[in-house]
Amino acid sequence: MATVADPTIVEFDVRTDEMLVNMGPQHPSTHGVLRLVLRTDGEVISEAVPHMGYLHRCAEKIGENVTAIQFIPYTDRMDYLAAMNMNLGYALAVEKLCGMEIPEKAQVIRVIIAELNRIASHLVGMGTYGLDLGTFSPFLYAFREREMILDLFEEVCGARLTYSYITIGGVHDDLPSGWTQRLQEFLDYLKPRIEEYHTLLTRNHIFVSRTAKIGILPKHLAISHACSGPMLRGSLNRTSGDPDWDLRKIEPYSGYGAYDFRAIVPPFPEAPPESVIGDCWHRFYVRMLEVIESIKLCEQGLKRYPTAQGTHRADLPKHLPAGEAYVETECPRGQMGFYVVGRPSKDSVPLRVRAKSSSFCNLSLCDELCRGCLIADIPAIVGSIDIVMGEIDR
Amino acid sequence: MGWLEGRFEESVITTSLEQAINWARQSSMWPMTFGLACCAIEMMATGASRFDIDRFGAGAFRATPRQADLMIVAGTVNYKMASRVRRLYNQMPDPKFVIAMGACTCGGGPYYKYGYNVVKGVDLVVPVDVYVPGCPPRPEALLEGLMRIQDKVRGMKDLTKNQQTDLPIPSRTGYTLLPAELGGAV
Amino acid sequence: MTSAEIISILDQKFGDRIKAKNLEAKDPFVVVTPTDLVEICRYLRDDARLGFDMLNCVSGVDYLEPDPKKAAKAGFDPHMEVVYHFQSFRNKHRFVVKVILPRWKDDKAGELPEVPSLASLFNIANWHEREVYDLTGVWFTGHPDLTRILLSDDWVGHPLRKDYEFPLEYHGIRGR
Amino acid sequence: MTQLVGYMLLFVAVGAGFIFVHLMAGKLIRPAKPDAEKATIYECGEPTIGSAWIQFDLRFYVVALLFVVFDVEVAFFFPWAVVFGQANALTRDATDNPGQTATAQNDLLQVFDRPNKDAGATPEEKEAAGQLSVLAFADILVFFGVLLVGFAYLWKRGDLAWVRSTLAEREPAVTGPPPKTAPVQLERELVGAGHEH
Repeated sequence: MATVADPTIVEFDVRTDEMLVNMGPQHPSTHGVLRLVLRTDGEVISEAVPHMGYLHRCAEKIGENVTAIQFIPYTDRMDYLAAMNMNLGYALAVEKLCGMEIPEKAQVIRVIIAELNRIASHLVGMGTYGLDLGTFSPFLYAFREREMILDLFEEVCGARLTYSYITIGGVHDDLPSGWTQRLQEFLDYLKPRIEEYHTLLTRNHIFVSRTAKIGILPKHLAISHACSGPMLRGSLNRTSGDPDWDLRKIEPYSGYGAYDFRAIVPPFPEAPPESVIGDCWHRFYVRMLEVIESIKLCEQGLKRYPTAQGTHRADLPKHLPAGEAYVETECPRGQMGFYVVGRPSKDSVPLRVRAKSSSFCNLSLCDELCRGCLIADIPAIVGSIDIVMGEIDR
Repeated sequence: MGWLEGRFEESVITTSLEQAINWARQSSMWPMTFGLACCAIEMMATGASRFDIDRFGAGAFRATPRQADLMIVAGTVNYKMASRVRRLYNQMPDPKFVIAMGACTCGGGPYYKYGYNVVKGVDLVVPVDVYVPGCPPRPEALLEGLMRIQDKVRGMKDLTKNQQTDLPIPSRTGYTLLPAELGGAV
Repeated sequence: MTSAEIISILDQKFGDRIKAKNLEAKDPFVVVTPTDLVEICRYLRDDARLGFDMLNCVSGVDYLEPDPKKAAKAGFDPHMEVVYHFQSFRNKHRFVVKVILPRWKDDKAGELPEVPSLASLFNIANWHEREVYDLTGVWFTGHPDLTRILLSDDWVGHPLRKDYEFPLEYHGIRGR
Repeated sequence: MTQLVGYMLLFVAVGAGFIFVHLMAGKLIRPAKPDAEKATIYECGEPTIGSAWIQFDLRFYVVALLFVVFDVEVAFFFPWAVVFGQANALTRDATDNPGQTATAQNDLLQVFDRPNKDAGATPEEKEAAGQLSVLAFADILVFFGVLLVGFAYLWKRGDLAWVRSTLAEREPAVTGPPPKTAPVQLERELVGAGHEH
């Protein structure tokens, strides 16, 4: 072994083995069935190799055997925390392939529902992040609000988690009467609650010391790993000229261009002094601010809904045209892309449905981020990446 | 079995002792956090404050199988995960129970026809006590499943009859449990 | 920058090495041969006007009509495609590059078609290519460690090929 | 002496008996179905890779030693604290805390042969108790000081900040500048790592 010039290093040069530890499929803080093989040198991680595939459910093979509209329920089960956004992404891809025109009313309902689901998804993300770092109460607060959102969803489409509500051509049914009024009440109720979460977690001294300056992600590494969503936005820096990287702003779909909201990009004035742009705290804080933006979007959608023309759903083409279409939408975890290839022979079963998952790209950074940190920091880093295994393994 | 098991015939003392033990077991069923997919989110919602699973004494979600007596398989089990599910089941202390939560675990669910990688029902891998259908089942359905497990525990006769607590293997697994004299598992 | 301009820039730079161009498709794309793939992608990434530094998605598509009856009017002859979707962080535009491959390498069933790996240009290509290899069966030469990423390591076959038969059992667990 | 010994024996007997009964009850009633697979090591559902019996880092041993030293030191504080507290209680007049001064009296003063056993502390006894408390305090300061010197030496030498890994120190650039060239396979050569090259 090469002895290094620095004497203090040599002094510690006592043979220590490395241990391979499985942070395996069944682990409370791996957000599902992710397996990390950690090569540990004492308490410090030399390498963290993620293994996936424990929830691979052959979604893409099913996409080639069922008609385009029958595939909608399978998109729910990819990112089951934000099923509406998944439906929206897939529906937009098929509509782009068929060249369909979506009535304005359907687009407004889609924006309201997708943003509401983003709030629910970030709430669960925040709650489980609190669980990873050892505090139980944020989990209960988050699920209290989420249950109200699920009640609203249940009125709209009857399901709590896997909705299949946004389908090709628009939405399945119109909003029930009085629903918009109940949604407005919920949004007014939710706004002061966000302050509770900030005192609970964001400004909590222990949380800050567990997440600040941990898992720092440089911007060039994030781009090279095609990261997206809060993972990428947490590493951008508005002062150094980075664009507002939010697909709802850059490539507005489903009418997002008409809404005014802010893409959340650091630096944040209220960031604690010890935190650095691109660390776990910033990724968490980007999600928390996105909840506030989503509330604004929902309210604008509600104002727009009564005057929106058109029906809630356009009629379906008989079969999928030939050709292919790739659409990416801004899901809570990042840019979720759907690539749909139609068959030249008149058939409503697509030739290929490819779902590009955002957490898949975000997770590929896990090794670089965990290298050199402590074993106790792994839940903080994996929690800040906010992965959903259904989306990664498809 | 323990030294006392199956050693006594039924009498007032032993049955009341048995009921006391069963009552203790039934009202402190500790589930193992084994969330695989969408059903795991509904299991977490059951653990949260609205559908509180703690009312049944099953709120202490243990991370390790060593401290759990109830394994709620919540989510799709695929071939890569099946051996892990079996190993975790083996590592649980007796008496252990399994709830198959969700259509995917009961019988492959929406992935039955084209799921080349999906186990068509977790009872091909571990013996299942209670099946909770639904995709995902509502938290009330999971609580109903938990109550059925508690009924099962209430009816256990450990002390008086040395009762085999492991379940018959479903015929659809393709394996048959040979009777003891033909060399089957005793 | 619109796709037409991008394709014209590529035409100037590479001329006839761009095999085919399709502008009226919903996502305009360019077809290249496997040998020029790495060079063209490096140019796409490093050129200031293009600046495609995010490889968002790599997909393997198997064009085959398995049952003979419908094969006649399937509308395509059996081949394999690897589709690269790029996005530019600086200039906020998108582009698609395709590679057309035979289904099997020089038509020997079981020999996977080969494409040079982009892992040296984009770090995410490492995982995307492992998934395309795992599910669709395309060999990426020069890939740091091309192993299965989603299926278990001892899995046989590549499921997303159209002529893939489902396994009847796996390690003693009934499949059908 | 026998009364004290009697107390001790009774105490030990009740303690051991209490634990023994509980353990035996558990052992008898709970089902015991040992089998090989149940005894395998639990590592999140995976078979273990390599063994856990490896040569641990020496620094774990240093921290353990540090703990033992300071734990024993705290053990010495307890008897000192009792005497120090009672000496202070004696110096104060008996009214403000009658209970404490009573126990202080019969514990501390009981040792000396005083004319009448349960009388209050005489002025010179109060004054002697005051001197005792000052002396005891100085004494514990010396004891604590010696250990603090040892602690300061360790701190300066860097044994407490042992968490830093030699890998992280030697290659801070791992997540630094972008790997322009191919992501070169960092040659995993750890100082002191177990692999015999």
